[in-house]
Amino acid sequence: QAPAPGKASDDVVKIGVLTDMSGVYADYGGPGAVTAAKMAIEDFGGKMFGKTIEIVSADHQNKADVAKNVTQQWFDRDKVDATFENLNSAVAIAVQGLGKEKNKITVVTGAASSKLTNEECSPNSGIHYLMDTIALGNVVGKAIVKDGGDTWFFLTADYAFGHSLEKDTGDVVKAAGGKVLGAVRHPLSTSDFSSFLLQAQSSKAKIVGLANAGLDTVNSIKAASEFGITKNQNLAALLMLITDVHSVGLNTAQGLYLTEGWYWDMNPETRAWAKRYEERMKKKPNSNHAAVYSSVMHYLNAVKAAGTDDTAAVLKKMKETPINDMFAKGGKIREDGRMVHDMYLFQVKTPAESKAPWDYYKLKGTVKGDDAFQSLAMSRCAALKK
Amino acid sequence: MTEIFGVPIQSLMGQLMIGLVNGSFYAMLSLGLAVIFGMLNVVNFAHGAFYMMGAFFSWLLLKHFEVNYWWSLLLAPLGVATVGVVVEKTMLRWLYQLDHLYGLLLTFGLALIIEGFFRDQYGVSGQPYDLPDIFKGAFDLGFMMLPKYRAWVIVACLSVCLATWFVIERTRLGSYLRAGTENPKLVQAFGINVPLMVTLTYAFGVGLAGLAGVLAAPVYQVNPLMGSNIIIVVFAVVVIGGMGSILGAVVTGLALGLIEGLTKVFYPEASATVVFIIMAIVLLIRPAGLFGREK
Amino acid sequence: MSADYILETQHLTKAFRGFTAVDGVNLQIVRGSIHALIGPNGAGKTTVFNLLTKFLPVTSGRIVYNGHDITSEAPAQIARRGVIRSFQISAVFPHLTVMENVRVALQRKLGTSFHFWKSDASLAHLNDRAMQLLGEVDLESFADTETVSLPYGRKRALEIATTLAVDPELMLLDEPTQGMGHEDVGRVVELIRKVSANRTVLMVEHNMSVVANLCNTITVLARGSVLAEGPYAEVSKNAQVLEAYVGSSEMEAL
Amino acid sequence: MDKRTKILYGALLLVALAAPFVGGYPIFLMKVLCFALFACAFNLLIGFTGLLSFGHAMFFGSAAYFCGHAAKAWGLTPELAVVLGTLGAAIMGYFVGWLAVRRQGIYFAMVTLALSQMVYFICVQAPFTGAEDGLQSVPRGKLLGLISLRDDTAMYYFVLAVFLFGFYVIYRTIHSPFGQVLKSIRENEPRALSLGYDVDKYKLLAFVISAGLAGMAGALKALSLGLASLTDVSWQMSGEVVLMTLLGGMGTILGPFLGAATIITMQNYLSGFGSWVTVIMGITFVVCVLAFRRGIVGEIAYRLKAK
Amino acid sequence: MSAGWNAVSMPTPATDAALSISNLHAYYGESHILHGVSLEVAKGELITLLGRNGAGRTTTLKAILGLTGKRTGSIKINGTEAIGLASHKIARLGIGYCPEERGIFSSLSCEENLLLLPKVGAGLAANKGLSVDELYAMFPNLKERRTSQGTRLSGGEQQMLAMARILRTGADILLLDEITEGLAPVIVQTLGRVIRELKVKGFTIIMVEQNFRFAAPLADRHYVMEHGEIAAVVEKHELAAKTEMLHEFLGV
Ligand SMILES: Nc1ncnc2c1ncn2[C@@H]1O[C@H](COP(=O)(O)OP(=O)(O)OP(=O)(O)O)[C@@H](O)[C@H]1O
Ligand SMILES: Nc1ncnc2c1ncn2[C@@H]1O[C@H](COP(=O)(O)OP(=O)(O)OP(=O)(O)O)[C@@H](O)[C@H]1O
Ligand SMILES: [Mg+2]
Ligand SMILES: [Mg+2]
Repeated sequence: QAPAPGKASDDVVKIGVLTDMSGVYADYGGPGAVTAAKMAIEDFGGKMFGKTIEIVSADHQNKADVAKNVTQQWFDRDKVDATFENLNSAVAIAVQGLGKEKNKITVVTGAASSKLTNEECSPNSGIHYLMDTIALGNVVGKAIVKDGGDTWFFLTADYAFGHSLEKDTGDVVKAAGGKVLGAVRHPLSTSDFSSFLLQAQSSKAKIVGLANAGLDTVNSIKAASEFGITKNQNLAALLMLITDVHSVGLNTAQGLYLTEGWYWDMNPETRAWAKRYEERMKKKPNSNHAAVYSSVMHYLNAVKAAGTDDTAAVLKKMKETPINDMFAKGGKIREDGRMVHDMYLFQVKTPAESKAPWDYYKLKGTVKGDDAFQSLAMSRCAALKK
Repeated sequence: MTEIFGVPIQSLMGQLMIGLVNGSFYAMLSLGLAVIFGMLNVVNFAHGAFYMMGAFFSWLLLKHFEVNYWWSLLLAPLGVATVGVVVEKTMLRWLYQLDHLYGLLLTFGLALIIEGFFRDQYGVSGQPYDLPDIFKGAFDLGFMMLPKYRAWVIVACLSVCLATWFVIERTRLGSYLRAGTENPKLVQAFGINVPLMVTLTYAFGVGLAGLAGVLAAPVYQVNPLMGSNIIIVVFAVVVIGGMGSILGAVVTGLALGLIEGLTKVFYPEASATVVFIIMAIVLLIRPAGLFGREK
Repeated sequence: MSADYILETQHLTKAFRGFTAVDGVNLQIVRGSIHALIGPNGAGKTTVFNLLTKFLPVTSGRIVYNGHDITSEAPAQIARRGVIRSFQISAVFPHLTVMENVRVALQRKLGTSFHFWKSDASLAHLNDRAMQLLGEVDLESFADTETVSLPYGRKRALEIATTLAVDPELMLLDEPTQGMGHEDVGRVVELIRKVSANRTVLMVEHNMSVVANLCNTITVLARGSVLAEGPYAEVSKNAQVLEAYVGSSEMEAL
Repeated sequence: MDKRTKILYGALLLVALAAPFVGGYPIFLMKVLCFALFACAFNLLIGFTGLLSFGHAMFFGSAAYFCGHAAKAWGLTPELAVVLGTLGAAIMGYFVGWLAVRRQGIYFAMVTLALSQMVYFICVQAPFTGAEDGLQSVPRGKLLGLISLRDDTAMYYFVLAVFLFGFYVIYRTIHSPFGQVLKSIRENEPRALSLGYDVDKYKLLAFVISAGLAGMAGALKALSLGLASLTDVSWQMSGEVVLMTLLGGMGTILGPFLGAATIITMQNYLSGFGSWVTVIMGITFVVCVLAFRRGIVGEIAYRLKAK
Repeated sequence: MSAGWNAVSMPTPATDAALSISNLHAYYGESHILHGVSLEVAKGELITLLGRNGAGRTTTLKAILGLTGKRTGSIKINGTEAIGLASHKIARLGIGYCPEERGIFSSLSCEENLLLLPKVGAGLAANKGLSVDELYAMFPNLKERRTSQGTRLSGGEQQMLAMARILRTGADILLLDEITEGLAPVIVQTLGRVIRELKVKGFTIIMVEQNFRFAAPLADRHYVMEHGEIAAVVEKHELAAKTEMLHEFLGV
């Protein structure tokens, strides 16, 4: 029984923002993500079909089972129509899986696992909005090799995520004519990277690729600077966030290459939005916050256009409509749920170059969305093959 | 170039040197644990949290009061020790009559509180603490660059450990401590102010952890999780060495740092587990630990 | 003639880091006898007990029990062979009731001690036997008391009852009367006499009147080696013993 | 069991049976049951054997992975997957216990903690655990190949049945000849040894039973939430089960159940508080240890007795 | 029974008392062990506490030092009220304690055990505590085993050590609990001699003894305890007359 046009299934449009409020990624998502979502609702006008748009948020503590529990209650009892953010890949996969089962829209921004549009894909309910590991490798790999960094050594976190990041990037490097000299695998959450870096150093590779994330990346960068590795070699962080750069400090991070989907200081539009955000949060937004804003706005527009909050109808609208806002230009949501948009290669400024707080990056290159993300033909998404 | 199993001997030396640095931290932390365990019969689960607190105090001192590294080296451990005094006087004190397990449980709770508090205040992504200027740069040892700061860490840790060992095994205060360890009530009945001694011992033990934290701040990230990451490894070190002896704690700590360093070269995949594997082997052949005394 | 001996040690030796506490001791315990091990403090008596029950590993020498070499067996194994010891310092299960203390010991013989799927009601039929044992040491009225709250002497009595419960072939008693009042001592002596009827007892004791009263054979240890051996009448006149142990010739006085 | 206890157990059973119909949210109820079983299994060690295992998450979590993998990759029916998880954990328990019973008291706690951390690292690297992403979308499958458990209420009754079985095993063990020996070992180990009990073997068996049941809880959890993740093997999880047991009352039969229910509820309501959840858990720990060592059930029992 | 106590102790002037206890109650947790014990010991006196097992003799000594649980009443040591003091402060009023279970420290060598105790109390003018050499002369066994770990000494050696170490501290009130327990006769004789010497030197001694034959010739006065109370007081000169009664109390 399709709901009458112009009316939400249960009278209200209600969205959920599930994020890490207190853990490792709290700066990346956290309260900032909730604020971004609220900004989107306000900018939209706050009402849909005459009723106030509602928003709920929760902390998943980076635990997939907490995330699943909360989302399940949202869907089952609290009549939430769509969830956003869903940072951290375990959480993202769990939530997307649940969305598939319950037929509710789930939009992932913060997590980078490419499984979301491959093995674990859910073309009829899930959207992966920001970057994924394949794009990260693609951008860094291609751009750096082009820039002359043609010999690589990887410092890889020893678990599935690290392995795939290493492999994907390695393939890109080789395809671009570069060489991979070797790799060393370090355990997850290592506090001391010096001995791995010594191995990287003796490889004499021009680029040391950091196929790890979070604290591991931060600690490797610190150790690299301490051991003087950055004098002769360049570091390329495959997944590094602006908050990580902030905590390492420019002194240590300067010269580092990294990929991002968005940066606050790219154009007047981004700066304007960042300013509004900063007024509320007293901090600069990062790419994830911008993506949450953009995705919520896109969702609301689609509901309005579809005249219903019915999942299939809304999703269809979301995929039909291109995304043109401060976050992305000409972005489009593909059949497999992948939101394709341009990606950027940045280099971290030296302390001298940085004029203001959070003035950290210089743009080194832009990679078109279709080149950055995995092509649909390569996708391992089983549901698409049918 | 000479090689051992395909690894140039020089880079091997470098790795050993680094292993020694990690070993120094293990040594200092397990020493503090051993001292506290000795006197209070408490396995101080919060040890990692105090280590983290030491690092944070030095960072806070720098940030808010522009206190430099050297003063931090003194003030931060004192601050941590003060917290230790409060903890001992208000909480641990009530547990001595009970099974040792309660001490472990209480300090586990404390560790959660401290970690949660710092997480809430300062986030999880970590804060940078710059090297003091005189330690910038490295010694060129020919086969490797040994960062000056790392060399200092080794020297500082070893001196502190030796001093502690001397005080406990060779001085009168030490024999009070050892006797108090066994039968505090009786020692008190002989006229020694045991409650004060216990408080100070705890303060000293966690102060050591705090000092390790300050030493670690420039090397690692100042991070609320840094304590819980290291403490379990230190527990394994303690099981391997046995808590029976001070010297044992130090030697085992250093040795395991070295072994871990070697593993990182030859089989890095296992470097997170090697300490635990060694622990299992030691349990098989010497259940009391390498330096432990069987009761 | 080892057949007469329930337990024999050959050159039993225990060295602690350079200090030899037990030095080549040859003991021969006649089946059915009450054998006393006496000697000055530090002679190594408790250590011998610890060696016999394998609470300490033997440095060298052999222990032969009922013709089997048990030198390398584990403590529980030796206990199951029927060698049960008491401790110099009382050893009870403080938070079990007095009755349960005895029953735990009785229970072993049932062979169901690993049966976690059985109800403990299956142990109820042991209660009578347990009461009987408690009766022998005058503890019936305490059967349901938690053991911690017993006075010391009672705890020692309970310990003997528990030891009896496993029906040992050879009982090793380490100073069973230590810390007891006089009337208790008399009772314990009678008890030991009674239970020794069909078993062998090896005991360490400082109370000479107890030894004189009970024991068939006495071995005197001094500095880890056997100084003298024989019946009370003989040993008590041995000049060496008098000098090492009693310090004067008035043994009767103490 | 006296009459009052019987009535109490009966009433509890009725509540459990009726819960989904009187507004209980089945997912939440299942979670409570899983953790209650976990805590009861843990309590068998600490409360009745005096062994504090600070690494019980390794059994809980590994079994969750075993069961999840069996159900997902091999398509095993739920009951078989749970059996497999339980057995897997029990076998692990055998090896871990074999090492750990060599040390006593506080060392035992540290050894188990360290070994569980090793298991954690292995789970991070092992191919079938999905590392950080976890083992996701575990299917609940059909009970005995017939009855679909997709429906939450159906699943709830399956969980309840398994829980009751596990609880019965624990109850039986405590009140068995074996349980008596365990208590005596807790009280005075050398004496038990001198009476001919091979104490290490008894401890080991207790450890294996406890590990197996913890595994059963983990397996159930993997099925009912459809997910096994690193959280389940982490040391924080080991700490949580200790807290549940401590709060409910160590060495009491119903305590761990109540403790688990309390903590899970608390976590549910406090999830908005961010890092303060950790702080509040920590404070609960401290308060329990300092002022409330008997735990909820222990305290009630004590008050009743005192009257 | 307190009438008996009054009768004998009133003549002793209170100021001269090294130790004066009145109406002492002591508890272990919830159990009430001492029910109003009163006794008085003049400087230089040696008294014994006799009684059956569990009569509360050890508890009396522990209560003096504050080693029991809760306690009430009054304990005056050399005129200072000690009931509210922490144990280490009580010890510093000049008390040496030789516990029933000896309390030798296993992590300390024999000699470290001997040297462990701090000097306490003002001490008698004549008594600065015995020197280590004097002590070794008194107990040659200890000298022989001086480097071995405390609890690796035999029971008897430990007893000697426990006795020896309090003589070093300068304490002038000694609380001795069953020091002959488990000792070979030859050592018991040595101890008897030592105690006699100490008495001559002016020490105040309170002895708990099971071994009445050992205690009888040494003591000035015997207190018989029963169920946590003083049941009778027997002066040295009354011994012969009251043997009957003692036997009844002690079950000899
Ligand atoms: N720590 C304790 N907790 C509870 N009760 C105790 C404790 N220590 C002793 N008691 C009890 O106090 C009473 C007096 O004991 P105490 O040790 O003073 O006796 P005693 O006269 O010295 O006898 P003994 O010959 O056994 O040494 C006994 O009933 C004993 O059971
Ligand atoms: N674990 C040990 N390590 C080193 N020496 C020990 C150990 N146990 C006992 N000894 C030493 O062995 C000797 C014999 O001790 P043991 O306890 O057997 O004496 P004992 O004959 O039982 O004396 P007592 O009658 O005083 O109890 C003593 O000198 C003691 O110091
Ligand atoms: Mg002995
Ligand atoms: Mg006594």
